[in-house]
Amino acid sequence: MKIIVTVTPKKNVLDPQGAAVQHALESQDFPGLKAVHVGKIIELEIDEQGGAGWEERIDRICRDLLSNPVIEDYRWEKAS
Amino acid sequence: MKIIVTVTPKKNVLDPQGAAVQHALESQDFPGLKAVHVGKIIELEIDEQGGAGWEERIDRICRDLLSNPVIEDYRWEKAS
Amino acid sequence: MKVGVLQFPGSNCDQDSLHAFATVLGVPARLVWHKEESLEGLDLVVVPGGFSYGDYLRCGAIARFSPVMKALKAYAGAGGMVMGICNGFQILCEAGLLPGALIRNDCLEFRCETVNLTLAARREAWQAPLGANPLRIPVAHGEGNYRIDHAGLAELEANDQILFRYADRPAAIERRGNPNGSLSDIAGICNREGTVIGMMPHPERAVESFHPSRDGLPILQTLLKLAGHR
Amino acid sequence: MSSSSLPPNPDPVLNVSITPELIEKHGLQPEEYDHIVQTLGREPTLTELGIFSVMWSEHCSYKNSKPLLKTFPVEKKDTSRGYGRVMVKAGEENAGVIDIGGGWAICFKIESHNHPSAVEPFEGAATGVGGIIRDIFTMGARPVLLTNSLRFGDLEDATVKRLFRGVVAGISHYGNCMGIPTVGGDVVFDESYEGNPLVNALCLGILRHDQLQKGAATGVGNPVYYVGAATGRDGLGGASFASRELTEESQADRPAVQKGDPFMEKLLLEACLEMMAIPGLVVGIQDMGAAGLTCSTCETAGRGNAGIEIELDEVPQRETNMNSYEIMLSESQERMLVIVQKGREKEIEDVFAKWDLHAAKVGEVKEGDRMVVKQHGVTVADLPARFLTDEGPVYEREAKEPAYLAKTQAWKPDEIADLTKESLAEALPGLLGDPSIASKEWVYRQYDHMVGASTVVLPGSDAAVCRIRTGEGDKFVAIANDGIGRYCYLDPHRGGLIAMAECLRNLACSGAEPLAMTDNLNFGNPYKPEVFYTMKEAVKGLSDCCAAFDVPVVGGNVSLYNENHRGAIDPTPVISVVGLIEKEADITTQTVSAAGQKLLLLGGWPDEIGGSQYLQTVHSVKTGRAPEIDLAKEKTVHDLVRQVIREGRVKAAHDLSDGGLLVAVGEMLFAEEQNFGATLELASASPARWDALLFGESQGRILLAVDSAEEETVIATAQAAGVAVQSLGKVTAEPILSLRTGGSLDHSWEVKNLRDIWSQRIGKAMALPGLPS
Ligand SMILES: Nc1ncnc2c1ncn2[C@@H]1O[C@H](COP(=O)(O)OP(=O)(O)O)[C@@H](O)[C@H]1O
Ligand SMILES: [Mg+2]
Repeated sequence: MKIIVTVTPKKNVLDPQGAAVQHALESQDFPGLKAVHVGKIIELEIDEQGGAGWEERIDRICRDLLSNPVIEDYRWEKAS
Repeated sequence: MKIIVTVTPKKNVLDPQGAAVQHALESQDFPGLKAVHVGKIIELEIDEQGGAGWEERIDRICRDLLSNPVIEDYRWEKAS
Repeated sequence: MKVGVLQFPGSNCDQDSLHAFATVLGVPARLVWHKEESLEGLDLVVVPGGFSYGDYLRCGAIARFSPVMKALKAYAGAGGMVMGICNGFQILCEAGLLPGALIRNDCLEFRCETVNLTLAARREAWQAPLGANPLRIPVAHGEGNYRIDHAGLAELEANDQILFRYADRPAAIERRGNPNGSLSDIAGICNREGTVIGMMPHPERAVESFHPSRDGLPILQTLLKLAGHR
Repeated sequence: MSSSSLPPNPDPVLNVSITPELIEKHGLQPEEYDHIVQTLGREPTLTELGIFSVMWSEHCSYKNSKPLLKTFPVEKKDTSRGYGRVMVKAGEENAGVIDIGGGWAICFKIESHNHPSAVEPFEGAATGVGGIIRDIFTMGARPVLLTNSLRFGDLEDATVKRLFRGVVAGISHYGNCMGIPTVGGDVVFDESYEGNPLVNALCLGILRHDQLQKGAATGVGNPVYYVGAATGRDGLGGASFASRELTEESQADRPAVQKGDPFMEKLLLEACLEMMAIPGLVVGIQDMGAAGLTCSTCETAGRGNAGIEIELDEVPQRETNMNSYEIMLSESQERMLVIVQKGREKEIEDVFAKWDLHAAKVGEVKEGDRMVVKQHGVTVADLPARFLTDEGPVYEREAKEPAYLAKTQAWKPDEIADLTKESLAEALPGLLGDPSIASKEWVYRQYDHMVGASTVVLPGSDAAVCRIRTGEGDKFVAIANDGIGRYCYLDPHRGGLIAMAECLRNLACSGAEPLAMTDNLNFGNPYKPEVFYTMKEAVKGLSDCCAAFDVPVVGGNVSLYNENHRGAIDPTPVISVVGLIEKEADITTQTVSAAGQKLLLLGGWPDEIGGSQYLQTVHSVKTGRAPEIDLAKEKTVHDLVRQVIREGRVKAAHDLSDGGLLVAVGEMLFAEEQNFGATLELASASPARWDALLFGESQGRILLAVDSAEEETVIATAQAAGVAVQSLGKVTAEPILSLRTGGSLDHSWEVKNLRDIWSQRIGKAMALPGLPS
């Protein structure tokens, strides 16, 4: 099973990378851009039999390790 | 409209970030992990009216700016 | 008095910190391997700079789970003195021993230069030895941009927890004082009690005759003094 | 010799017969192949052909440069100061080692990663740094500093900016993460490097004499270990790739770049040093650089005069189903081969377990002289090791003087007008703002140049100086990098002489006594006689200068086929000399420190304009003859400068190089936190041409700043040594640089303006839209 965790900067936290990409796109004549955010994606390949409570375990590692709740939000999904 | 671009290391390219996360998860007793890959995600918010050829334009910036085709793959989708 | 300098895989300022305490200041000091589980007998624990675990996920994120970190939490919880420098500051934030987080420098580049710092806290232990002068201390980091929410910042200010701020450079040089875009020019903070400290600049690189300054000495000496008063 | 053919390879793909196309694809000449068949007594297998292709590539065999390299002096004659003896000579091991006295030694080497950086600047430059670091710690040394020499095309070009940004970020990433300070280097921008940047990285390490390690496999039965990162299909054929011209088609080779992992290398470094500190455990150690497993196995066997046998199934692998060809040629980074004492396997395994690294026993040292490689128990390669390492082809290529030289050397200064008040006013800021002269702070502020807390002179002065802690007092090493392609293009022999002389001059200015040199020869395709001519002449220049100064060459690297659509790059030997400063008090930098200090010019008034940066920047011509150089005079000036420094009379010293006198004076006024001014009295010079005086690059000139009380003594000392000395004027607190020429050229510049141009030129060009700089 493949889990895709997405970690993005929180709305009110400065996102220098997003700003840089936005400027770069604008200077390359990419019109209509309203905002850019840069985050991380972590793909986990795990053995099929996740066992009971595996969803909470994913949540826990997202909170504890994969994201920093002070500055980041996360979401995850099972890949198709 | 929101476009989500995902950039991941090419299949055969070393992924030290993925390896580090995998190692950390394993040492935290997260069993059944087969592989971990870490990539980047870039969320673009653009004005609804993309205009003709906007899909090619997205492809172009993915190739030229957002990813490094030598070592990375990219994919993009319209967010729901 | 005994100083311990933590050593994670990828730490690279561990030897410099050890040298500053053991050789320059002549205080007994030793390295503490990240797999050690006790910090007993230490009066001051330094979490040094470097790239723990390559900083591959987020700076300090993985180091936080090292066995020694459990011991560090207990140690800090009991009022022990802890100093995190650069990557060490990042680790302390990740571990929740200090509030806030450090993100990419706003210029998106690594910055190594000597900055001017002012002592921002009114804390007496620091005021007396450091005074008002700007201190010249080297920085070297890619992610030193301190971030915290409004309430958190207000709390830091209310409790006099902002220890150091980046100050302006001399007019002759066209260079901004704040090297990373840090919120409110914050360069270093402490917990309420003043026992856990984190700073991005490297005081251990400003202790010898040929260093850019010797302004790191009073900082390290103040730490030792605070550790002694425990 | 066994002439029976090998069993079929476990991977059927590899069981093809060797065709002329395959031979050509592997970069081998038909005669070379015939020689292989004759020696083996049979056709090689495809795996073996791959092994030959990398071992006999330019990169590993130096087949087109060996005869030239043989001309370098490799030993220091005068070691009467108690240091400087060459303990490991160039070519003997992975890097040369020099005694610095007190039982300590240094070990350093430079290496290029030009072609990988052209393809993928970040990873190319990063792995270049990683590779040279391994070369140093494989000798038992702890790496303590890095430098780099970079050459790019025109900074206004978007591709050049992308390459420049990527290369600097890659170097910064790797060095910073390793915790080794990058303390110096040089950067030159010139159209000739367009599309073919030069990225040369240097590492220096320190060791006690008893810590020296050798890369030899000895002791039959001793186990052979593979340590570090797992092997993947990285950079397959990279070593042979580096030896071919960078053509359009190599764009398609793109996935062939390797990616580095500095965190892994940091662990590998610490684990290796810990292992090597265990007495008697390590018999031999060799890093896996270009051609990884291939090169390390046959070189250790070759040096040890022994055989070696490995089983590829034991090699840690990152990818599945790798065949013997892929494993043997992989360029995965952060790996080493270690031969340890039989029976002490547990000791090495424990060290690597502590650092969470692989330590896999992959084979052992054998009787005889064969390098035998097995996979799944089947022999896939069986070759005489020394045949691979020592008996590769060597060619003396044809040399022919390039036709353009007759024209450029015939150039006369009267083709351009001398300075007017207006052109002078513009010329100085123009030169200070030329990216090749402008401050490189944008580069070095991205490098952690202070980690280690031992950098005494930071980047930005003539030479970097680092403290070495020996436990019994400190020692100070100074290092500088130089190499002006422009001079070598205009006069390759003088260009070689000047590269070396300028580097030595930089060391003299810092107060250092030179110890030894390492060089990286960056040239075009050696099969072009004109290219080979420039290489031959430049090497002769380097070699002559080394001999004159008794500075041996202890190692280096050759990078050929540096070409772009217009042809070869400017011939660019990049050299670096390391020196020693005995006392901290003698360490000298290039910036003045107080108003009232006097400026003295040693070596006489500059009077040549040919080949100068001035001609290139202001008149847009790269022509004329490179300046003359007199080695004896040069040496007298260096010795004098060191003498007055040791006598404590010098506040600052700076050599005249790119941009000449006014640029050098300007740079001396840009102090760390303050701008000084100066008043220069030049009326007495009454030169034939003012441009030659103010911007010419005559060699052997050094500027000193001294307290006014010392001025007379220093002048007298210079005169006694037979060195021409001119009193130029004095340093002022008011930041204005004024020129008094006794005529119409009098002019003043605001130093703050000059400094802003100089310090911001590169940063402005490289600024990212919308981001603070
Ligand atoms: N690539 C680089 N990396 C680090 N430092 C550099 C680099 N390029 C230049 N520098 C530093 O900038 C200063 C000026 O360089 P350069 O103009 O080449 O000096 P010089 O003319 O004296 O040889 C030196 O201190 C040098 O070490
Ligand atoms: Mg110089």
